[in-house]
Amino acid sequence: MDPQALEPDRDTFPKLVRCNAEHRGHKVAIREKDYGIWQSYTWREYFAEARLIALGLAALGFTRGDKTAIIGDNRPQLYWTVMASQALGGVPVPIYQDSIEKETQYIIDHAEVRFAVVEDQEQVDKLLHIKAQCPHLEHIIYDDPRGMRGYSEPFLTSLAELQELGKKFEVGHPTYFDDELARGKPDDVAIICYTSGTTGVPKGAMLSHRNLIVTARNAAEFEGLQSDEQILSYLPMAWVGDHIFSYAQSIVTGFAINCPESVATVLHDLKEIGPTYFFAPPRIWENILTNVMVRLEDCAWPKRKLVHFFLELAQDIERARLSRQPVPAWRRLLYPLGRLFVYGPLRDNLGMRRIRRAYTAGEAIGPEIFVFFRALGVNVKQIYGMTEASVFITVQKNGDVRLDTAGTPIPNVELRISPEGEVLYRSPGVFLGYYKNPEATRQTVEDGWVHSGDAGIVGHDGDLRIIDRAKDVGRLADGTLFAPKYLENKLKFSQYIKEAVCIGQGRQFVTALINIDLAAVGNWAERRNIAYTSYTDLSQKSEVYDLIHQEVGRVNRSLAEDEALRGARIRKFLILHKELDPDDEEITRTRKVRRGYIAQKYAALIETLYGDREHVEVEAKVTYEDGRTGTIRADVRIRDVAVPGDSVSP
Amino acid sequence: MTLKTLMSGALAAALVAGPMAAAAPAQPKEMFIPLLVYRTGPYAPSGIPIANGFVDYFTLLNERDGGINGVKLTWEECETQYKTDLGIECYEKLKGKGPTGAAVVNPYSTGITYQLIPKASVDKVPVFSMGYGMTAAADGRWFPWVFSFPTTYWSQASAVIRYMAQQEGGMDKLRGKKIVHIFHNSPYGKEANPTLETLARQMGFELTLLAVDHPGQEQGATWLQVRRINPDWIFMSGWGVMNQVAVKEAASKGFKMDHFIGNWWSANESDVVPAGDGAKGYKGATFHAPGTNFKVHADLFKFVYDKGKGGGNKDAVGEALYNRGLVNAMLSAEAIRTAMTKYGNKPLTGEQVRWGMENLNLTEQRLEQLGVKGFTHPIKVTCEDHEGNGPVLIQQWDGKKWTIVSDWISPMRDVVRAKIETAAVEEGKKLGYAMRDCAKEK
Amino acid sequence: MIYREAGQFRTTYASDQAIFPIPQDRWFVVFAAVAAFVIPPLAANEYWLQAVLIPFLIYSLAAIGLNLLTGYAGQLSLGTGGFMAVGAYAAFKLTTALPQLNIVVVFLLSGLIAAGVGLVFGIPSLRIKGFYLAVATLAAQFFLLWLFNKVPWFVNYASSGTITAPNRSVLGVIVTGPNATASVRYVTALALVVVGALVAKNLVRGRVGRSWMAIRDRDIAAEIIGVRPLRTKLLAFGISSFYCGVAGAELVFLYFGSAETLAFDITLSFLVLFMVIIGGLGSILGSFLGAAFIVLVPIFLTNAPQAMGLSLPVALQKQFELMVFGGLIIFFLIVEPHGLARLWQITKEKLRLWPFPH
Amino acid sequence: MTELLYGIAVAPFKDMAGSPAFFAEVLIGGVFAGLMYSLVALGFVLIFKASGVFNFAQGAMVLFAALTLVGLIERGVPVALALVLTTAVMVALAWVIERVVLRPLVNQEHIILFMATIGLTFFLEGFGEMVWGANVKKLDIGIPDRSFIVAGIQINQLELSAAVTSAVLVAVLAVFFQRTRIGRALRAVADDHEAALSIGIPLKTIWMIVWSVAGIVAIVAGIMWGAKSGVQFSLSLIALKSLPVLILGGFTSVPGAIVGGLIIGVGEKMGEVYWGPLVGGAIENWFAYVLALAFLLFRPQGLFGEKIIERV
Amino acid sequence: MTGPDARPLLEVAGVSVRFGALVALNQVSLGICHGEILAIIGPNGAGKTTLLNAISGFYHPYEGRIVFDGKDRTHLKPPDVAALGIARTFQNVALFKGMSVLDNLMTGRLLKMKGSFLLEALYWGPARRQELEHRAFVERIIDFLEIQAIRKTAAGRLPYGLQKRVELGRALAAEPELLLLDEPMAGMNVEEKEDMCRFILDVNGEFGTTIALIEHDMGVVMDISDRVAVLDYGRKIADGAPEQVRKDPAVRDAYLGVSHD
Repeated sequence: MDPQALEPDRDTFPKLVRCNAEHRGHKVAIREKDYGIWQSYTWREYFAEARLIALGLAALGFTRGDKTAIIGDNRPQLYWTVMASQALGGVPVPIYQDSIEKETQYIIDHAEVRFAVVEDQEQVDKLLHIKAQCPHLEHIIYDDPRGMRGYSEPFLTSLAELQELGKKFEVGHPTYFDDELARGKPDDVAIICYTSGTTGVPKGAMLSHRNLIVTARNAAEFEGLQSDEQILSYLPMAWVGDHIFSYAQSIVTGFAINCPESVATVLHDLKEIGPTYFFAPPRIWENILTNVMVRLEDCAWPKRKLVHFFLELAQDIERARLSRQPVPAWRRLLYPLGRLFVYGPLRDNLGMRRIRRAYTAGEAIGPEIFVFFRALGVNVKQIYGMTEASVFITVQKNGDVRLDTAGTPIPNVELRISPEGEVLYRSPGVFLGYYKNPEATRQTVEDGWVHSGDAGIVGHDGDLRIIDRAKDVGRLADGTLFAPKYLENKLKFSQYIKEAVCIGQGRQFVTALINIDLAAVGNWAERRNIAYTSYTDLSQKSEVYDLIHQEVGRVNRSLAEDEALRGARIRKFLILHKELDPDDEEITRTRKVRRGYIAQKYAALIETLYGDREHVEVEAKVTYEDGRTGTIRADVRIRDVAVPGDSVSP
Repeated sequence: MTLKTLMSGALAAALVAGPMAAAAPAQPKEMFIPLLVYRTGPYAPSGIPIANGFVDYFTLLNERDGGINGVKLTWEECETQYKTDLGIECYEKLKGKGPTGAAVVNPYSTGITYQLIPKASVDKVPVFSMGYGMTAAADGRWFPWVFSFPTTYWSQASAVIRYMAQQEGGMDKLRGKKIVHIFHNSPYGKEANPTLETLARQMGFELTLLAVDHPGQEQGATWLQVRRINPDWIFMSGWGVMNQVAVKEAASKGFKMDHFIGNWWSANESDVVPAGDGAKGYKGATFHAPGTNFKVHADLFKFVYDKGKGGGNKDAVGEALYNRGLVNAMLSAEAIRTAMTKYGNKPLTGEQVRWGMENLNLTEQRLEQLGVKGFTHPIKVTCEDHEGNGPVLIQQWDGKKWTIVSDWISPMRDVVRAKIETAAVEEGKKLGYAMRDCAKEK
Repeated sequence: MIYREAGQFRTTYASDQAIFPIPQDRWFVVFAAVAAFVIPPLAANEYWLQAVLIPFLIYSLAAIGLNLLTGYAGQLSLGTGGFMAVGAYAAFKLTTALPQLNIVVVFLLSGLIAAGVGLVFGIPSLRIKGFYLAVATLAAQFFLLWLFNKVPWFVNYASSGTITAPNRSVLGVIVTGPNATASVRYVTALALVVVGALVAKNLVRGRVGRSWMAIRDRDIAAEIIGVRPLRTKLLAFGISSFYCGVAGAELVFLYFGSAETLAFDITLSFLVLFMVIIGGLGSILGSFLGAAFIVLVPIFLTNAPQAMGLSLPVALQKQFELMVFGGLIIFFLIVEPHGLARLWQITKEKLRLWPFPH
Repeated sequence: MTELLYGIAVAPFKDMAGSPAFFAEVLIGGVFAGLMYSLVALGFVLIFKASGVFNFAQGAMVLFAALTLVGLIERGVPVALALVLTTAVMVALAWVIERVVLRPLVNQEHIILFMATIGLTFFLEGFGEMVWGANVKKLDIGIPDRSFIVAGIQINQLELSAAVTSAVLVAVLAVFFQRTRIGRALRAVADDHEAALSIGIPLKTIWMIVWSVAGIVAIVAGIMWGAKSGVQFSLSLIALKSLPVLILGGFTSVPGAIVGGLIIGVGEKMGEVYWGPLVGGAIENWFAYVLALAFLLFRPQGLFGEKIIERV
Repeated sequence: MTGPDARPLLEVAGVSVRFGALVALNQVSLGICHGEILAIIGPNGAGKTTLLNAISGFYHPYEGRIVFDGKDRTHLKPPDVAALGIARTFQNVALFKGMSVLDNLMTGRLLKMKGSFLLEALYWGPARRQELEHRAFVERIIDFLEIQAIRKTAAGRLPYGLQKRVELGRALAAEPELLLLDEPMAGMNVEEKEDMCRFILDVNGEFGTTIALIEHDMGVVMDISDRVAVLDYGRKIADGAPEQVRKDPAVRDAYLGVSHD
């Protein structure tokens, strides 16, 4: 059977939802924690609600091919809107809810969005601001009427009103919806996901129903997903990952998704839902780990010792397993005890007790973080995916997980490494192209093979190993291999280090700009009675420098163990006086470091690192949450790190 | 509710195992007697001598005679603080101890007696409430398991009235006299009231009842009333601190102390000592002699105290309530001995001891053998009469000790027994008992 | 540690507002309740039933009653003994006057009568607060006992002045009186206390309980949201007295068998108050824990030396017991002033959060 | 009905008028009894005033003080020395209570502290009995206990001396509170703990002093009551008798304790003597409470208590 | 935006309140119109809180009348005032500290609940349904005030700003027609104040609730109120639109010049 073949009545998402409504109509499709409880909607309700939204849109004049911007936190109404647009042959364009006006305006304008469905007043205000610059935008529909009473713009409609319009519209056009639904084709564009891109302007990757359905199905089969899975939909809807997990796979497999109450309650909601299928980028895994460690710090001494003993035991076992080494019998014997007293309760408290499979992707995860969660018994696996591939490229197989690979290709995905070392792939999930950007499409796709932009190798057992962004792997002046991300990840495993940027390309030695973790270091400082007023203040305390110095030393020691990396040990570092912030464009919304921008912005600092001075006065522009900008001043210190056994001195 | 189950389970394991283990190595030639005592709390001054008298007599039997007919006595004290709930706990804890279970239980509190009366017949343990408890139970036809010999409150009240009359010069001389009954405002204190009221009607004296609420530390108003009435005689059914205060108030108000008679729970050393010299002349009813001038006391010193096995202070031997405990123990022992004449010289069950109590016949001769001639009066218990209707003595405090100042005074049986039989029907029916036919018992 | 809560999400308010929202708790309680009905009657000896479990259950009921008044409605009362006496004497009068009446109905009616009396003595609470009110409730305590002691009608003119539980059966099983077995009395007391606890829990988690707590926490604010102080306080007095009344009736009918007024004196009022405070003000569970503490600890202390093979003179043992008991009260108050229930709650919370400390 | 009304409203007064000497005796008896109650109530007031603790253990402290005193005298210690030693014991006790009970429970709710003092009661009762025995003891420190008659009115010497002692004690306490530095500090503490702390008065010291003074008051009360009834466990129960006095006088007022005592004493004696027979007597106990309750309904904070001001 | 309409919802006519010799309110007359936000300002001790207390029935004026919705209610007690549809918050937060936020809000629903004692004891049928219905209502307030995360926290353990917000929630739970707020923003930081202002405006705008509030922060008063009344020494010295009052010389003398910071 052709893997890309789709049954005609299930070849688009709206059709699949209709199918679900018919076959498992009473089963819960989507939940949202709202008003204190998990409000549940069945597939039948899902379909009916989406249908009304679609009819409402139609009443406002929605036509095939129209784009619908969707902006807001994950909530059922917005998922329904995705389906509603698709049902009418339109294309949903989800946009990050925390994007600044400029970014939002760019996408709305670029995608020629006519309809915007947004969560609340905040988003409405944002759109009203930029509406003048978006000539295509005609209707703004909001879900939450709170605070909207004073708005009289004619193009504003609440979602409830929209559904009312839909009901009226249906009277005149009873078969409209079904007709439009039937007209949907698998190769229609199902969604345009704008990739933030580490450089340049966002590009809109067009994915067809077929791309998504086939990929979702293949991955589900590969993983053995059931229709009783529970998943927490907490990652931004604009991100392709959420779209594939919370929308595509949910619809294809028929499992329920759960929308948290608010951003502040995600961890709590995670515990309540206890998902069986979970996805988190490394940053979140890391946050959770930091959180765990900080909370454990407050334990009474005996308990802390006990917990740490068992945690280390499990990590030792897991490390041995991952590197295929034997585990001593006594450790195996102690493990069940640890499961009873530490791992089980810990997993339960984190809401990970029921997880059958969890993914980490987006960028490389710190090995310690990865080991930690696996040691607890959370089946976290690395996947390698891209928007352009409908996410899934490779996944680690259950029972065959290694630390440093991204797993093997899922069915129907082919991999190739270019002579330059770049990873190329080909699969049914490969996108249709970038919207209104044939140039970029051409650069990316060659004969069906997609350039990933990542440097990697394929092992003898078919495992893919990603080293770094192809363009970021570099060498020091003396030719020593320098993989900044690798170093950064090592640094970031420290609970006290939130972000790190390593510099060394073409230089004599490696240096690092470090962001401390305000929560962890703040806690640490409080326990030592170190008073501080702000991040800037705390970051420049000499005690904090000592603390980070130790952490850097630890990383250096582990680097020294590897002959190829010995030369790339960190010889100087400084702690940045401000946190890297997506609002300042220093990192992306998905929190990837914008290396080039940073090199430029902090050029002065970097030069000091390679100079003789011990501190430097800096001034930095920052953007506050409300969009205002300000300036902070600080005296940033430079710290040398002794690197034993090496003659080169900075 | 949940934790409680857990806790009680854990405690059960800890506690039940304890007493059980302790009971296991008991020898077959032993009889067990539970002792409900109150050596602490507000009534301890009365409870301590009673308990000591009890224990000392049993020790004496074991030490001197090797027990009763070769059967050693064992006992265990359990502190009740004179509280009913603790009394029940003690009873339940001890009723099954020893190889044959509890032989006889002495509740030593009217309240506890009332709790135990319904239980005793079910558990087959005789209740021996010597001179207290439920007077109605003196009718053995209704209450086969309860014994109150040698006498009861009602008999006592009638005897005291008879004594007053004697002092006035004859039974008809009380007419027109004023008698005040000061009583502890509780069922115990009120026991004597109906009898006194009946007698007042019959003999024509003027009776005033003055209740004192528990505990009775402040009796100013009561004694103001006494002063106003200016009675010829005062009879008191007091308890605990009430006695000391009353004696003191009477003395300080200048009442004639020799016209102030306490019942047998209001006439111990501890009741008069705090009043000092003022208490001189105060009188009290009793059914046994005070002091240590009897052979049994000599034996106690010889076999018990000189061996260092005494229950209390040697000086306290012979106090009124100490002797009360002694008599109580002696009567219990004699009942057991009587039962052995029927059931043999072996450890007896409560049921068998009950027979012994019902057939107890303590003659003058037997008293002499026991070394208590003149110490107490001969007693004969029958199936109908669990009281024995014993006579009463009056003792007087001379500032240092009690001395007997009267002959044995018989109660007015005609008045008392009729009242008892009426009350027995009432109380018996309340418990769902039926009257047994004593003619068939022999 | 033993809790596994991930994945317990609630989709209705009904499940969120359940008495025991956590399934583990629910099952544990159901299991414990069933065990309480089955195991002791089969396994415990008469000493345990009669001297430990039955008083524990009865005191628990009384403690729930007082806790409703003092812990939830914030009205300190030392009249518990008096209200219990009302229940006891009412039950005695009712069942002797109407022997055919089901004894459980008699208990409930006695509770109602006690509730009526409680209402009357609750009236001063409108003006008097705190310790002043507590001492004022003592007036009820002393007056009621005096009345029962004084008026022979209450004891059916019995010469003994005591009230006695007659034999009464329910469905052919003798429940009260000398012929009722300890097991049956235990089960009766248990059934009443289980129902009582459930009803109390329902009351305190609903409209009534909230208006009580409102009055307790901030009476002025309570008034301005529509709580009528007198009505609310009187309701608390009434319901509390109902519980105490039933407990008082049980005390005589299921525990003592017969009683005089002394059984209900001020020490009983204090005893129940101890239970409530030690157990935890404002907690139904606390009422049970407090009753267990007050009933079990002395028994434990009495029996512990023996169990360890020590033979102390009883007086010394009792004095020692008093000291230890007093010391324990202070100790527990210092460790957790909000009572055993809070201690239990903290422990439970710790278990839920384990290995995290908070 | 008319008979009852007559019994309540007319007969007693006729009775009083008919025998004025006896009426005076009743009054004097009431005054003396009331002062005896006040003696115990004083201890409560002192502690409540300074630390807000309703010290249920005051009764147990009276018992403990009396037991200690008698125990020492019985063991041959001269009376004066015994008094000094007992005072030392009570001060030591105050120190221990402050360390072990009050300090860990500082800032807790009133009812919790109240409960702690109940625990203290148990402890002291057990401890006192364990050390000194449960037997009743005669307390004789030379106070005469005879009656004399003045103008047909019988007066008891012991009661008279108790009354005088109470009066002296109150005077001493009043001077102590008004004139001494510590006394002023005590009042500051009573008004506002934090204010007191902020002007440099160590709260802990204050509490210790207050409990010591309460302990000394307990010795006096123990002597008086012990002389009346012998020294024994029941002394601990007199706390209950002083409660109506407290509510009447207000928990925070020293003069209140005295006036309250007088009202209760006279009230209950008159009630018992003139109205008691109507209902069969023994009404003293509840009558005192009902009397206090009736007062409270008009002054919920007690006769001399500080008005409770509630801010909205 | 619906403007306030001119009918007075509450009319205070010549009301005086005395404590002994102290005259706390001296013949104050004031109308509060349907749907408006009225700010009451004045220096400390001017009688602002006393006025609210008189309106909500804690104090009874010795002269003058208070008319609510056309009916004289001068001598009603606080619960009766509440039953009329007047809710309030207090200067020093008066939450039920031992209860959770949820229970505090549920308590606010008390007047809307029907008493059926026996059913409540059994938590059965209508009683249970009623509980759940009111819970659903209260959840909407929780959502409105954005206090979801502290729903089950004991009120006493919350920071001050949140307590104020919960207290507002409790008042809202009664669905009042007239809401009296006694210094709703006292002791708050700028951000909390902004939130509170938003909530007050939203309450007024979305539910049409008439609001009278006492506030010291003149910025806030000018921003959110439709009308301002000024009290000084128990007398009303000015009453009118914010701008107008700001310019009033008497007000300047009495208040703005003296204690405004």
